[in-house]
Amino acid sequence: MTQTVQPLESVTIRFAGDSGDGMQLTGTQFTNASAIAGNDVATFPDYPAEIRAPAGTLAGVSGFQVNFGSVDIHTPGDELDALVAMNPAGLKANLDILKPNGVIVLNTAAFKAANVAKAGYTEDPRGDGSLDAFQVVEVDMNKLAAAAVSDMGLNSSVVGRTKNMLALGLMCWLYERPLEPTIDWITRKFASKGELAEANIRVLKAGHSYGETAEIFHSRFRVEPAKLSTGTYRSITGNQAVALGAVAASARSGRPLFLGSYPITPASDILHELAAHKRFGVVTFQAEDEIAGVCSSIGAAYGGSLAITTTSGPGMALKSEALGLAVKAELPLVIVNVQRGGPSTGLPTKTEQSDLFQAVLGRNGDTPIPVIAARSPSDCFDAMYEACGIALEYMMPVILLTDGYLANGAEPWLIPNFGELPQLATHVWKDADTFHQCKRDADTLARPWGLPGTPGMEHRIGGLETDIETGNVAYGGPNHQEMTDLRHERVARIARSYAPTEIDGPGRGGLLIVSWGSTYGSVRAAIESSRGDGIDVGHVHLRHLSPLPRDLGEILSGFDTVLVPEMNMGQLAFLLQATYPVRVKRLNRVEGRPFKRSEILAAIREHSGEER
Amino acid sequence: MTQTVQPLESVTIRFAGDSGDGMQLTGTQFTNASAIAGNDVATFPDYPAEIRAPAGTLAGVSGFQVNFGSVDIHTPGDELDALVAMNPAGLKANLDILKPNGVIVLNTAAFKAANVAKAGYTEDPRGDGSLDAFQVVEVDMNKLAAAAVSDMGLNSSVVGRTKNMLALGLMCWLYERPLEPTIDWITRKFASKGELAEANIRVLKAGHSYGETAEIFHSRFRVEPAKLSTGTYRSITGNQAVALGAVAASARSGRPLFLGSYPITPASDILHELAAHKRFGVVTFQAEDEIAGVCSSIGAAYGGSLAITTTSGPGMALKSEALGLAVKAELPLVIVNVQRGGPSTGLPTKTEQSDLFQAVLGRNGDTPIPVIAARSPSDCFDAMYEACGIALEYMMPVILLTDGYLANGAEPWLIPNFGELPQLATHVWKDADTFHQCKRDADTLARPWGLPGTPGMEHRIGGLETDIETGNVAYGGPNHQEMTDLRHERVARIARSYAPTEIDGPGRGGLLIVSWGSTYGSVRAAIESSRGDGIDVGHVHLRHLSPLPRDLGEILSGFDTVLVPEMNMGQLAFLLQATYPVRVKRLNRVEGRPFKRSEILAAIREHSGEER
Amino acid sequence: MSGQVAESATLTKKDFVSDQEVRWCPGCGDYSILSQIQKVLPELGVPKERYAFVSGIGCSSRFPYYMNTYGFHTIHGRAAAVATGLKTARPDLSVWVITGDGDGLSIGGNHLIHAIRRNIDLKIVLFNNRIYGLTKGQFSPTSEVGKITKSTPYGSIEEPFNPVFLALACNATFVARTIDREPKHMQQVLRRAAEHKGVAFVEVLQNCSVFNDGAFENITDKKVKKEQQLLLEHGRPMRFGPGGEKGIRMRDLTPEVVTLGEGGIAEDDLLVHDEAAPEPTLALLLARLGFPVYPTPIGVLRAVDSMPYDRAVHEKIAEIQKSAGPVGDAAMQELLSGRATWDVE
Amino acid sequence: MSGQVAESATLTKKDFVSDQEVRWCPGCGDYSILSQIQKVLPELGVPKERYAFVSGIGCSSRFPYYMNTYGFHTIHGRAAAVATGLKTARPDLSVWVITGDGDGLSIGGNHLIHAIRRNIDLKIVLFNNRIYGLTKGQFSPTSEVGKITKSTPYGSIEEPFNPVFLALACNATFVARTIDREPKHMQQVLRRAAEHKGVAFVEVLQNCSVFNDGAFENITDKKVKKEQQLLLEHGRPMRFGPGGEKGIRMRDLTPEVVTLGEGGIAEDDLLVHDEAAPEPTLALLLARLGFPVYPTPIGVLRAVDSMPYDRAVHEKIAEIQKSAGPVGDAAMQELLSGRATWDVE
Ligand SMILES: Cc1ncc(C[n+]2csc(CCOP(=O)(O)OP(=O)(O)O)c2C)c(N)n1
Ligand SMILES: Cc1ncc(C[n+]2csc(CCOP(=O)(O)OP(=O)(O)O)c2C)c(N)n1
Ligand code: SF4
Ligand code: SF4
Ligand SMILES: [Mg+2]
Ligand SMILES: [Mg+2]
Repeated sequence: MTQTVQPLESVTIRFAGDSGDGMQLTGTQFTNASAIAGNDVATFPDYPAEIRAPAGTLAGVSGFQVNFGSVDIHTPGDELDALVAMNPAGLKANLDILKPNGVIVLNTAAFKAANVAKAGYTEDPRGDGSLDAFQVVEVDMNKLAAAAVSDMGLNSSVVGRTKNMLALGLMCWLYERPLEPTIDWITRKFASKGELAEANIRVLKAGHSYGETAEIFHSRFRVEPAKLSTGTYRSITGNQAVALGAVAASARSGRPLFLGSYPITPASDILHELAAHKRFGVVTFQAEDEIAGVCSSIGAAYGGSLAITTTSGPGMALKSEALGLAVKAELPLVIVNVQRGGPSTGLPTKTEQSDLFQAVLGRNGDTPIPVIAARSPSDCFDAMYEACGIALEYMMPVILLTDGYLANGAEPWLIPNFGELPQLATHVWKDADTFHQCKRDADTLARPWGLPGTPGMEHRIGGLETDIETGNVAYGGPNHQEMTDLRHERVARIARSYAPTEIDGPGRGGLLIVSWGSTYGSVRAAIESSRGDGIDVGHVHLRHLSPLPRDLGEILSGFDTVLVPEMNMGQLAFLLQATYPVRVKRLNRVEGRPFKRSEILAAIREHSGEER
Repeated sequence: MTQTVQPLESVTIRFAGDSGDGMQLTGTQFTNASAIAGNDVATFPDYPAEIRAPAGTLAGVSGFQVNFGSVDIHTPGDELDALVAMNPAGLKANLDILKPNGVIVLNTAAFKAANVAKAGYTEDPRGDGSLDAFQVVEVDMNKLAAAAVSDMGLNSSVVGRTKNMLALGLMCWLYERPLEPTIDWITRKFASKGELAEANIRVLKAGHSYGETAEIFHSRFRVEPAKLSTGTYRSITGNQAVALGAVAASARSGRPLFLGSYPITPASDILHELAAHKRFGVVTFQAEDEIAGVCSSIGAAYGGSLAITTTSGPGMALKSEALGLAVKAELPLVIVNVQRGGPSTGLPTKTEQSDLFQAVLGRNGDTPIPVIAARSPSDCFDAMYEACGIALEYMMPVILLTDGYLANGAEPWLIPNFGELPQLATHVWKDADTFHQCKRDADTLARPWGLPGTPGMEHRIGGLETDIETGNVAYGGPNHQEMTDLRHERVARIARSYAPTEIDGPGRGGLLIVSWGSTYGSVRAAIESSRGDGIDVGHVHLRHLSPLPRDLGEILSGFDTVLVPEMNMGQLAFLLQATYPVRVKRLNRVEGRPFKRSEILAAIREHSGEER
Repeated sequence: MSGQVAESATLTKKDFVSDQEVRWCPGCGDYSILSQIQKVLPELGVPKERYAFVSGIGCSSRFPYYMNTYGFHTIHGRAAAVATGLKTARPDLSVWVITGDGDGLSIGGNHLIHAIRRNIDLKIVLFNNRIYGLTKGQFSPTSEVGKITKSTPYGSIEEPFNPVFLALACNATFVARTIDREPKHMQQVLRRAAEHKGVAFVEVLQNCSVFNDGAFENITDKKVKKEQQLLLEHGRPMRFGPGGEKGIRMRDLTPEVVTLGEGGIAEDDLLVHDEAAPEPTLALLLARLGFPVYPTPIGVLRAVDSMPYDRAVHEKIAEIQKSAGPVGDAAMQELLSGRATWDVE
Repeated sequence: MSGQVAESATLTKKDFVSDQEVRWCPGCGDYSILSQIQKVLPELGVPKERYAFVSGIGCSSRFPYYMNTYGFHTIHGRAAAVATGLKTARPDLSVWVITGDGDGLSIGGNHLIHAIRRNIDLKIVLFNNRIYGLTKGQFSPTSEVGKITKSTPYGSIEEPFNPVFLALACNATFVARTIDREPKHMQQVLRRAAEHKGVAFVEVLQNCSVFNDGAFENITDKKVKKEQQLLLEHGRPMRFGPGGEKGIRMRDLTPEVVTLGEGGIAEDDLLVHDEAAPEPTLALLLARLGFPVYPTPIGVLRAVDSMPYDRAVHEKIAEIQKSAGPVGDAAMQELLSGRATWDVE
């Protein structure tokens, strides 16, 4: 039979099921297939804080959303074109974001009365009219999977665990995605378990064939490749990109990489990734806690490593005392905070941007630390590389902020040419005759990095205030003033090296949106929409949160209204007002997910009428 | 013989000697005698971070400065009228702040060549002309002390340790201070060592007699009692006042006091003081670290105590994660941060105000906590009492900021009538039938305090986000937004209860000084001086740093220039600019000591010409 | 636990089950521990409202939500510190600490050893699954050398802690070990822990079915358990094996596995368990026995009397209050006034 | 310490004295420790620049300033953690941790036990004066019950830690104790610690002349020391007393003080020290001996071989690098590219 093929610019789909249903993996494979098919993609993994919350309940729903298109994709999408619901809870949890007339693919095998009840339905939603506005496609995935492997003699729980491949195969058919990347991946993953590999591949193909043969869809959809810059791409998550950025910076600076870290969601994957890179001389140390994580890194930095530590909000709080030591002792160090919902343990698996205050101001004493933020999963590579560079060039700790959305989200990455990455200079001092710990670089005011083991350069450093000339412990008032001023000046000078701030859109005028971190995508998407509607607004996206760019004040003053959308209660807005004579409008949303394009669009509409 | 008596309005003297010379104790006794003589006083203990830095060196100098007067005394004084130098280092370290023609009383026994050299003098300063501008009084204190106890058969090191009493006796004579308070104190302190008591008293009296009989001074000085409000006074330090404020709040709220703390300079004395008050049911727990300090307090608060924790900057940093828990769990708790010089270990015995950022903004997540600050040693009582009241009334952690200067400094305190202290209400819930953990007080939005042990009110609290209606763990986005908004609103409401902000001086006009914390005294002193010079400026001193007073914005907008003097790099200035459409002038000094009146005066002169 | 015994005779397991859905993975050992604690508590004669469960963060630390008692799910590693404050302020409560091998021995190690050292009357139950469960499978301080986990793709190189051994070095007054799969034994041990006056440290070998399945199989599996578990009973010789035919004997300072009857070895030759020995020597020896050379001791390793910290605190206060007289407004006024005052008229 | 032996034959104590004035109180035991370390280091055959001293905060922790070596005075309690990073990154250095009973056992307890557990090749010298010196006299985790201090005006009620006992429970591969007043003994112990491959934990009984004067008088005073100190020597029977007339014998699991000659007791009956015993049983027993019933053991309690953590880390890396081939731009490019790439043309 032949079906029609409908061309689309972009599509958003979500896989949803139990925590044990393998939705993250299914979503990731679909993403990779889409990327390899040449689409631009953005993803939003969304899973509960429990490992396996009770099967069938709303609390246990794990979702993975992916937006792919032939156009630039900036967000994982506001609303779904299609929802794959592996069980009633997966359906119920996501129905509100499904577009009218959207596709629902549901696994009928999971719609037993007990499951329906567990999801909090009083009646089977398939019969109560609540799905009338959608195109519902019912598939007994368990049965189809079982049939595909019936001759293999597998036990039924193993077979049950392949049903996500059925869903994946079916969706790949519907959107014309290639199966090969997934087949390759299955083959690698189950290399030592040939039977499992075969079962999964068979079920995947069965899903695809089912789409092809059963007349369940009126048409297939085609999303043409996006017009990305030419080159070689891979799909990358923010956490992977941070890890690679660090290894690259180590290689380009000649300093061995040391990571001292304590596991915490959503940052742990950076540790996992780096632990695998021993080949590159990477030392990973899983510390007893976050304090030991940062302190071991401080020790390694003292010993000459490119030292980093990775964590999330609560862990960052624990590191604050030690960061003061790194500032005082003037040691290079990168602290990565993959932000999540707070306060306290908060929403450990949900995204938020609420650690900006902590990063910029959260320490005892006058203790400035530069803070930079990544804006997309692949940008985490550049941001990490830059953070390492600043740390080494200025001999100080640098904080890199990412967040749960960037960390787990994936997008296509134009793989950089390693040989073209800028060389990173260090202040390692070799010549004992000319060494003095207080002899500063005239430009950066960095002290020399005199590494233990170098003959003739023995010296002491520490957390007590020291004399600006001799480096000896000194309690004098005027010296403390000078040292405090120096610490501020050292950080302030970093801003001299920034490229001029880019303004997307008009350079002055009515409305300017200032964003930072992962809201980048949502803001870009909204601005593109609003331009389509004829409303042109300016957009500045800040990589550097501290020190702020020197030209930012002037830019801000060129607009009537400045709007700052943040996934927090207004932290950048507060910093901007404190720094510049500007009052800003805030758009704050803390719902554990990225902004929707529509939310920002609405704010643009509201505020672009505000010219005075 | 008779000497003239010269009346003076106020006098500043400093005792200076080795860390082992008992200067802190001598200064304290002189202060008490002055207070009892009816003067207003302000003190500035100033000692090194080492217990006993090498004898005779500048690093080892311990100083105690006291300003006493018949007029209101706001600061320990910019310059010295008299300096007691127990050794050459004590002389050298303080000569630059002695007024021209000021009095130097020095212990000749300590001016051996070796001591002179240790102090870094190349020549004995008594012979090199460097003291010509002063009135130098040379006294062999060791010899006089030995003579006074010659018949007691004491060993010479014991005798040597009484020489500070000689200096004290002499100064008491010079300024007509009573000896009785000191004699009482000696008697109490050496109650079980009668011989030591007698020796010290004899030497004290010998010092006094020496003044009387030897013709070493041209005149004595008289400082009449200050015109303080009538009532009963005592001398009190900031740390003592914090401790008493907590005990009083406990008694007035009916909640037992619990202190979980880890020793740290300059906060440890609060722990010491409270450990002695078991009679009042106070439980003090010296924890293994600051984290356990705050966490044990959180546990005690959960159990129904008025729980507090005390620390200084680095310890505060360590507590930041746990403070998030207290915010999320909505438990009453007071955190006292006795600020000291930073960053890192910094200047542990020196004062600073650089933990304001940390207090207001230094946590992961959107985690607002009210912050209040004390302005003088005795005001620490009121501030602590108020902090406890807010914690109990609003069911939340409250941060109280004091600093090293307030903590160790002393002043006369009009002892409050305990019975007149306001009663402190709590949200302890007794009735199980009407209990629900999410049932909030309509006014404060405080949740009920359901104490373990109460039948029928069993419930669970924690650090994960919870449902606004049920209190159960909840990861939903809209609920998180509501809870985040609620946490902000709860803190914001506190400002409704503030008394209208007081403006000293004109309510609008040219220059307004906004100060906070211990700079109060210096600013008051400077403003009084400037008024004497005919320059009238407004002054607002902030007790509440977060939330800021609701009427502050309007006040700020009424002045052409706002000047914020701080012992940090401009932290309040930053918060004000972030909050109000105002640009402020900064006066920042981080020299480990309170502002001098003259420094603020100079800034007033500079900025009061700035009207536009 | 302290506190008077109230009329709680009618309490049953059901009274201790909260209305919250339990959110552990299918097959997780935590279910059994929850169930045993819910069974034991009603038998202790303590009114339900006197129980407070304090936990840190981890799968195990979700425990308090499932108990219909007072409960506090705190932050990672700090349960012992929070509980210390609670129990010190409120000695009338029965305070239980629920923690994991990561929560209690990694980030929370310091609070744990100090709480034990101080002999605070806490009932500390450490769920040892030798893995970080909640963060999805990194090695923990009890993971064995060579362990391959997400953070040790090439195998861990760290010597693990032995929790009961460490607790003994902190002068723990009560130390025991039990197993998720042995409900009866666990109940006995928990009951003993609850009745002990002072800190009680209980290690529960717990299976994480998702990230470390079978970690204790070699001692808990039905087929081997008789060979591999040494059930400690106070005053009884140490025998084990399917028919009790094996035993532990000392050779100088080294314990030795022997077979009764072989080479003339009789029960009298065996080491006799003495949980109440004033010195922890025997308990320390036992703590170090384990797979593969020795059977793993299960039960109470040590139980000795000593004044609990929280009681000492309040006895001291009571004593001082008794001698100083009642605290009223006058005493408060005296406190505010201090020693030296003066009047301004 | 590891690292090659360079031409350091000419080093003397003077080379290790920094230009900084020593700022401890007169009579402080820290002076002696400084002096002994300065004496021992030149003898070890390690080039001066390879030494790094890492400390926390406390009087004791000022130590690095007085050493003319690389030094890092860090923050309170974190020396072991900082040193762990340093040594793991730089196994070629000889890294010494200087800490106090407050710094190392109170706030820093967790890092200490984890560093010991991991067998990181650090030389940890804990200055135990049983008090917080720098903060002017609060009780510490090693202060005795009943101790009156600024924070315990009514006497402490906390059972103290026994540092060597605790270290042994972390499977320390080298544990020793020495005394500030016994320079020769201290030198021997420090030399042994330095030569040990793996973590070396040394407790030094140190007098704080200002806040806890005489804390160890009952075992260190000249008049009693022969009675009160049990000098441990590997392979030698445990004898003590002015003429060596007393000894330690085991009675089942309990050590007993005996007098040689009395009741027919001969040297053969005495316990023989074996610092290298694979199991720490004897060391644990010794760790618990002390005043007033027993003499206090001084010397090396335990010294066994085990792979240091830092070496294992780098051997693993070297092995992987060897099999994976050289790391150049191509390998880096491969890393960046990952497994699945596609081209856009
Ligand atoms: C300060 C902080 N650091 C890290 C984490 C992340 N975290 C949560 S639970 C956990 C370890 C859990 O292991 P364990 O205590 O053994 O509990 P289990 O899940 O195995 O029961 C970690 C590292 C956190 N929540 N907070
Ligand atoms: C985070 C932090 N908490 C507390 C302190 C205060 N502090 C400094 S040293 C010290 C204890 C010192 O005791 P110990 O380690 O025994 O050293 P000693 O002075 O006795 O040699 C304390 C509590 C600090 N500097 N930093
Ligand atoms: S991850 Fe492991 S420990 Fe956690 S709930 Fe699942 S089975 Fe239990
Ligand atoms: S206070 Fe004690 S430990 Fe510190 S330097 Fe003085 S004597 Fe030594
Ligand atoms: Mg675990
Ligand atoms: Mg000490």
